[in-house]
Amino acid sequence: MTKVTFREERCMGCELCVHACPQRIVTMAKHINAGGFHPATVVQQDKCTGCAMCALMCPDVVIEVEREEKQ
Amino acid sequence: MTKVTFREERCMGCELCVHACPQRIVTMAKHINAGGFHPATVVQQDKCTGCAMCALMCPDVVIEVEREEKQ
Amino acid sequence: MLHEIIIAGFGGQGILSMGQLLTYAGMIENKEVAWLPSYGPEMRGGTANCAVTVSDIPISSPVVSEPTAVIIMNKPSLIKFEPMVKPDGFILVNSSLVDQKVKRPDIKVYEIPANEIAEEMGNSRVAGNIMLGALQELTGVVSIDSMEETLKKVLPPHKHNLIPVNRQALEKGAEFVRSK
Amino acid sequence: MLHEIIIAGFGGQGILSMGQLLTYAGMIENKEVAWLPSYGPEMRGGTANCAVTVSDIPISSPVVSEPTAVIIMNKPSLIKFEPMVKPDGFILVNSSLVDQKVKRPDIKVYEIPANEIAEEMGNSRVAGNIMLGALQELTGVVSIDSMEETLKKVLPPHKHNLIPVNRQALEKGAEFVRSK
Amino acid sequence: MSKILMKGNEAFGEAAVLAGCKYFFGYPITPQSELPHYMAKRLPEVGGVFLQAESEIAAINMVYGAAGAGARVMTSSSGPGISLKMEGVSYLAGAELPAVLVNVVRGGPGLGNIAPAQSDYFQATKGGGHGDYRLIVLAPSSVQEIVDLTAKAFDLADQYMNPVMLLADGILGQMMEPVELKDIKPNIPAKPWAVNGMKGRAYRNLIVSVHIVAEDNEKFNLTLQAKYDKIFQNEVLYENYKMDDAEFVMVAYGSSARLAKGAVDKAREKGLKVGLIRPITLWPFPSERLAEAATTAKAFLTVEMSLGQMVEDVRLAVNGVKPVYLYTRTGGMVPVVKDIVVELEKIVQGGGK
Amino acid sequence: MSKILMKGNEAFGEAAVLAGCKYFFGYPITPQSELPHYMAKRLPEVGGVFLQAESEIAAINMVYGAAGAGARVMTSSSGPGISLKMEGVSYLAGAELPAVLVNVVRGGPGLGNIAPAQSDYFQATKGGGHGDYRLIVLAPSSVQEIVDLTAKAFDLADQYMNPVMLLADGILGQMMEPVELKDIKPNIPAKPWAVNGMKGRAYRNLIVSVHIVAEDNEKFNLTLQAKYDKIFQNEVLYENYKMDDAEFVMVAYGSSARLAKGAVDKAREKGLKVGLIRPITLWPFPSERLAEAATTAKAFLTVEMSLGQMVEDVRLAVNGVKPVYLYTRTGGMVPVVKDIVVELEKIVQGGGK
Amino acid sequence: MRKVFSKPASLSDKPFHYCPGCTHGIIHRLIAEVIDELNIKEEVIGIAPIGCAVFMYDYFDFDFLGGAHGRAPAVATGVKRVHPDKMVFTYQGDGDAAAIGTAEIVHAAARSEKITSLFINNAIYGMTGGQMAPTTLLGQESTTSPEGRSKEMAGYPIRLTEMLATLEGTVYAARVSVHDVKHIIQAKKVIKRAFEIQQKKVGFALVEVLSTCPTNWGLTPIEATKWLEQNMIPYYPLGEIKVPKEV
Amino acid sequence: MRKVFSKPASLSDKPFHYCPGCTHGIIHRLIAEVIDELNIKEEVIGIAPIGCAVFMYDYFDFDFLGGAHGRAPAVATGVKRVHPDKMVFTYQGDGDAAAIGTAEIVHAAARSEKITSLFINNAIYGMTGGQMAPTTLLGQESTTSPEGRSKEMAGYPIRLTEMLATLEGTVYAARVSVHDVKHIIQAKKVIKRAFEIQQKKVGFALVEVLSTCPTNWGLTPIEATKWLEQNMIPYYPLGEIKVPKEV
Ligand SMILES: Cc1ncc(C[n+]2csc(CCOP(=O)(O)OP(=O)(O)O)c2C)c(N)n1
Ligand SMILES: Cc1ncc(C[n+]2csc(CCOP(=O)(O)OP(=O)(O)O)c2C)c(N)n1
Ligand code: SF4
Ligand code: SF4
Ligand code: SF4
Ligand code: SF4
Ligand code: SF4
Ligand code: SF4
Ligand SMILES: [Mg+2]
Ligand SMILES: [Mg+2]
Repeated sequence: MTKVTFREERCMGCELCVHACPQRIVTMAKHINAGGFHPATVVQQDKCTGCAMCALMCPDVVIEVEREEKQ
Repeated sequence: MTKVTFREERCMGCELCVHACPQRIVTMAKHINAGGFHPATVVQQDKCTGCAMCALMCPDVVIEVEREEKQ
Repeated sequence: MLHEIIIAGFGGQGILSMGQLLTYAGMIENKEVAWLPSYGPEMRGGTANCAVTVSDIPISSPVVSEPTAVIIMNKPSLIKFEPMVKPDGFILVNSSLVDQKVKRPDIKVYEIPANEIAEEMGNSRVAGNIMLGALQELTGVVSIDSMEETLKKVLPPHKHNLIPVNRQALEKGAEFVRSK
Repeated sequence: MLHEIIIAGFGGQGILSMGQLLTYAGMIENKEVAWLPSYGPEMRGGTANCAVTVSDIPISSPVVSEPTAVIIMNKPSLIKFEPMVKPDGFILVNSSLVDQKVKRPDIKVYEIPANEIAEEMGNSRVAGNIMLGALQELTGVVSIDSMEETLKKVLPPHKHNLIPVNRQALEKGAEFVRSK
Repeated sequence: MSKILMKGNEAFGEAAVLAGCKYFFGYPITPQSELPHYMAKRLPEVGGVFLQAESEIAAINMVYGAAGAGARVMTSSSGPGISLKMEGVSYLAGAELPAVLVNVVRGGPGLGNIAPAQSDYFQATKGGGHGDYRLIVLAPSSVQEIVDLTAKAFDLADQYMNPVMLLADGILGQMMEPVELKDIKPNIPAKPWAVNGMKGRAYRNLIVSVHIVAEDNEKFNLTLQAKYDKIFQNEVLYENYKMDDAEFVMVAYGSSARLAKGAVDKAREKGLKVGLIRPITLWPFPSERLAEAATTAKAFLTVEMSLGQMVEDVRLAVNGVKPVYLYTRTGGMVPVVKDIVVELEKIVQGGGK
Repeated sequence: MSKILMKGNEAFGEAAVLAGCKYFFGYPITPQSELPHYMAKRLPEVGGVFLQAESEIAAINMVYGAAGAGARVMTSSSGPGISLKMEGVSYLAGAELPAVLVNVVRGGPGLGNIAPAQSDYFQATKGGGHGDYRLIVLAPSSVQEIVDLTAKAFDLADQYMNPVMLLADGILGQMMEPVELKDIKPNIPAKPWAVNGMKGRAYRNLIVSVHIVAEDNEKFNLTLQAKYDKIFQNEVLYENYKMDDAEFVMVAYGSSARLAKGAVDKAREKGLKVGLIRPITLWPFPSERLAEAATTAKAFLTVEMSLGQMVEDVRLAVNGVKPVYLYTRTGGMVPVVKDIVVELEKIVQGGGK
Repeated sequence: MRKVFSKPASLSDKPFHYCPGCTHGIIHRLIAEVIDELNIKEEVIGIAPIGCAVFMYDYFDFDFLGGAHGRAPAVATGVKRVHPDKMVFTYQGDGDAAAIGTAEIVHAAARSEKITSLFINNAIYGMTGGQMAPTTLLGQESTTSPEGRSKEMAGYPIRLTEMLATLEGTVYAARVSVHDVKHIIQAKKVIKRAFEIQQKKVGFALVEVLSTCPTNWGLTPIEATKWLEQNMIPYYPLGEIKVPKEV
Repeated sequence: MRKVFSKPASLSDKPFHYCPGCTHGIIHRLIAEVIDELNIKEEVIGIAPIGCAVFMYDYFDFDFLGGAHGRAPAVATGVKRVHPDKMVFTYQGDGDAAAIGTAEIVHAAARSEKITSLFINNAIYGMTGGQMAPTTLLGQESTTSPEGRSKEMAGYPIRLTEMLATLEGTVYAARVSVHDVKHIIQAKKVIKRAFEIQQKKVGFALVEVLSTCPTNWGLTPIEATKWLEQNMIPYYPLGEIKVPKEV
């Protein structure tokens, strides 16, 4: 299981994560955040592989990625 | 015939011409010029080949070299 | 009359051009005018605002500390400028973008859903002109004709086709506040 | 007493050290002293001079414009400093190096063939000390003992062997002018 | 000629071009960058050269070269960038080269900020560089005056063979106002002293600022002094605003003079007999005008966007004859008309500081 | 402790070392180069670092770094080199960092020459850099005072978190006099604000000079002003020389003060009641002392090695109460005692300029 | 759940003020990660530039010093000479390092100051409004080269890293990019190496990072990463240019 | 009698003020000879440095401009941009060009200013009293490296010409020496070439000339020429480092 979390209020809507995600599951939300941007978000969490490509690309450290600890 | 002339009053006695002359005919005079230096001079003009090595080396443009015009 | 107007919003909303349009139109009407942008660190990705002064007599200060009217294009600007408006002055809020209400009872408040009106018109870019149209209707600072004249002068020829829709937007804005 | 002394000559003649020797000796005698070199463009390959002030009371100006005594070690210095000497002051000329005569009638002139005396002593380097010895004899600015004392303090130990010849030179200089 | 709407920074540029300035060397810094931007576009149109230097130091030395080569040339900067030019400015003054420098002052010291300020007054008028030299310092207070004084700056520079500084601030640089580009015409004298190769000249030209012999340098400095005296006699500029019956005299220049004018009007509405003397040349400073005013005025109030710099020149001019008060905002803050009026009221009632 | 004979430039260095200065960053320039030479030899002996920078600009910024890192640090220069440091000086003042700068003034402007001068007074005291800031400026007039004031400079710098300038000139830098290196002891306060890595600290340290919001920058400038006021109240230094019954007061500092003293003595021999006030701190300037003297004196004569700079501060202090005359030599020339006396006689007889 | 990726500890929690998609932020994060991994947060002293990153000290939680435009290498020298055992790094834009600060970075390199120098090349002056930088490419438009940079007028873009690599004092010189994830990973390795070299006191270590400026390039963030790849990398080739033998 | 050697016409008759045996004088003469041979005396504008050659304008009989220490390339840029058809050259010492003026010469090169730049490397600051220059050799004593230059404290001597040759704008870069007649003859050829390149408007042409400073090296003039040969040339190899294709 993996979890990718976006600190939405920090997102500047640059879309770099959208292009970085190999699963193509990051999209831009319709709504606008406090900064006036459409924030990035992942809807299909289940398709996420936890590769963290999105997070590595994000210039604003918006994204956190977690993965189930393997024994 | 060649002629090598030293503008004695400009000579700073550095001796670079002495070492540059392949004929070893440049020497330092005993007397002191207005600047307080022993000026360079050539005594055996006849041995001078007019090669101008002394003049090329002189930092103070003291030396003029002339040679008989060949036809 | 001395009009001291502040236009404020996000960078990228064309705030500075709105101010320039007003200023130029004032000049065409042979009024004394001055335009002063904020150029501080808030520029980058943040807020932008400019002060426009239109007057019948020489302008002493281009710095507007007590505006006679403000146009508000985002929420941070409302927070910043509401307290500064001169008692009895105008505050025009683009309610498409600002959900907060004006609190001061001593100023004249107009909420104008400029983006919605613009989209109705089929051109989301003219929200600013709708606000300007409303302002001119309320304050008479400059005429719509002068603003159209300005566009003719400052737009390059290949953009002159945009003038009619811009004029229409000015009129829509005027209409909207007239109908209130 | 206020001694304002200028020592002047070519760079490389040890002019500045001569002045320092005098100054240091004055300090040893608990007098007020100051030493000021010329440091202008004339330094390079050209002339050098320094001003030494030795006084019983605090020194107002280290700049000497009217010397009570000058030591002249080359011709350009004679030309430059002869006019400045205080009436009744001393001018000590190293006549081994300067052929020109002093013209002023109102100052005390001493021609000292310092290089020749030095070479007689077998050490051409002490010409400066011969001049200093003469100066002290004439003006009493500092004692020869203090100058010797100074050399002991400022010379590094491995050069202390030079002190006797230096002292001798001071005495020779003194002798020379005494014998005049 | 009809009016056009121009930003102050651009007005500097356009006026310079009209005055025959074909060379601009600069380095970007807020709040003056629109000036180099403008020149980058404009100069190639008139066959001139805009060159972005690697630093303000390089820029001022390029100016030195171009001025020495006989051209009308300009540079501009602000705050830290102006400080970096100080060595070069001293060299320009020392070599007696004509050049025009624009300082769009921002808040200091150090990095400070980019807001409008007047805290470089001392640096401009007393000499931020080394040695006894003076810049001619002109302080416009509107975009129109930016145009007029820029043209004048080039003429003064050539006439007196002296660098001229145009001292503005963030407000003046950034604001737009209508301007008339009257008939500014390049009025460039012959420059037989310029280094441009000896061809056609019987003598060679040499431009340096060194006088290694102290006597020579003193002589040179005294000729500079004589030139400065002449400038002081001939070139003082100021504006009187409602001074005819003024009992209280404000002194302010540039942007703060506009606010001071507003305050004069407001104060007059309240019945206070207030006027304004606005120095247009900061150096030469209108000391005589102030001394004269001191004979009739009751008190002076200097308004500045600094901790108080010009006030020293005001005090020197008034010379103890009447009290001189000071009202300032600094660090990028701008005085507010009504606060000035409050200060005026205090002074009228015998307070002030 | 017994006296030793020292050159002024070296005395700066030795006193700095004794005061605990372990870092020196500089760039050669006449007439101060003996100071870096001395430091190049001396600092390694005490485990310090002498580094010749690639320029005066690099040097002042190295000073900025070392001061920020918590060290006692010095730099020195003259003329053009000091001008190049002006941006950095404004940054030091803006970041409130303690550092000591030596300016051994030479003749200007431009390249000028290397002879002694006092024509950087304005630059030092009014601010050659941008923004509202002040240096503490100390003006020794003997080699002994170079020693004493250098030690004091480091203490003042640390106490007030402000750069301090020692303003000398070619004479003072080049001359030798006996000095006592009294018991100067490093008296270095703790510097919990220094950047030296967070280890052992719960907070991180930050040193900058930026206050991008104008309100903040104004607040900062006002705290600077408050600090400057405090310095003005507490740190003014001057010497009275034969002032008890003086009717004519000379004002002079540094080398020219020595000549002025000579002139006082000569004038007294002629029966003129002349005294000297010698400012030791040029900023803060001893304005109060002068104002006080103005109540009893008949006239003032400022003696300077410049076209006349300090005279403005004298006039500001005297505030029109008594005439202030000026006698100057400039461009590297040094006033002559008897000429000063002639000037004094003129003033006594009602002349002077 | 194990954090695969989260904010490094050396970063403060303050949001960056950079424009959307500006890669200054990525570089900041990489620095923080390296400092965390080397466990040197308590030893490190950062020198902030003047440029868009002027406020970078707000984003890090360790000691910082901000000096004048271009002078960071001199400031760092002052700090490092006082604290030779601490870790000092500079972070400079291309205007800061390759224009106004040319002399300072050249001489810090020549002296082989034992600091880590990060050089952020975005081929433009970001902060002041998109003027030409010494690294602006030929033909590239900017507010001071409105018709595109011409070599006749403004000369050639400077390859600062190659130039500095010719100096003996430069012991490590490399160029990386952060326009995509692969290069970001590579960039971090190189930055880490540059810090490790400082730990070993070998000498001056320089890393040039190619970075985007969507705002002044007039491109979207995505377009900007492509523009960097297609235009900058060919002129500014990536890789380690100089590696010390000892490391 | 035909003159085999006499004072070139572009030299004035004023005696040099240099120390005995200082090779600044030789370089001056070579410049004058080249200017005479190219017949450009009426076109040429010299930019004097600050350094021992500060008064060089006294020795030449054509237009001269003297600016601030290190800034000659910027001053030359100002002149050349105003008079693109005139011949502009700079003459800078190693302190002037390689220390305080680093940024200016780097950027004049990067911009490929069409000037001729002479760089006189005597491994010392002559004028101000023998301080360490950026080009002072390791171990070499100077008034600011009294124990000899140590690489730990002061880093490595800069090979400015090699560094500048990495820039595309530098079209010609060469190093010559004037310590003996053979090299003097060679030096003149190279200097001439650097002027010819300017005539052809190719770009920035740089000639480094190794020169002696007997005074501050503490050697006799003869010893100084030997010291140069034995110590400087190994570290600063002679030759043409970069030659434009077109020439
Ligand atoms: C002395 C000085 N000159 C100019 C400036 C204005 N200035 C601030 S940042 C900058 C250039 C920034 O460009 P760069 O270094 O490339 O950084 P970027 O913003 O692109 O990251 C300039 C010119 C200044 N602050 N100080
Ligand atoms: C801004 C400035 N800093 C310092 C100086 C002092 N200065 C004059 S020449 C010089 C160095 C000269 O060395 P170099 O360039 O190598 O020339 P050289 O005398 O060896 O021929 C220095 C530091 C100055 N004139 N201006
Ligand atoms: S962690 Fe990988 S798969 Fe998951 S959203 Fe991010 S980029 Fe896509
Ligand atoms: S990369 Fe970061 S800032 Fe950009 S859209 Fe994605 S989450 Fe937002
Ligand atoms: S010309 Fe040749 S042979 Fe004659 S003196 Fe000179 S070097 Fe000797
Ligand atoms: S080289 Fe010239 S200056 Fe030197 S000794 Fe010979 S003639 Fe004299
Ligand atoms: S201007 Fe450019 S470099 Fe600066 S923050 Fe914006 S995108 Fe980044
Ligand atoms: S100091 Fe050195 S470089 Fe200068 S003139 Fe003398 S020998 Fe030549
Ligand atoms: Mg950049
Ligand atoms: Mg040299």
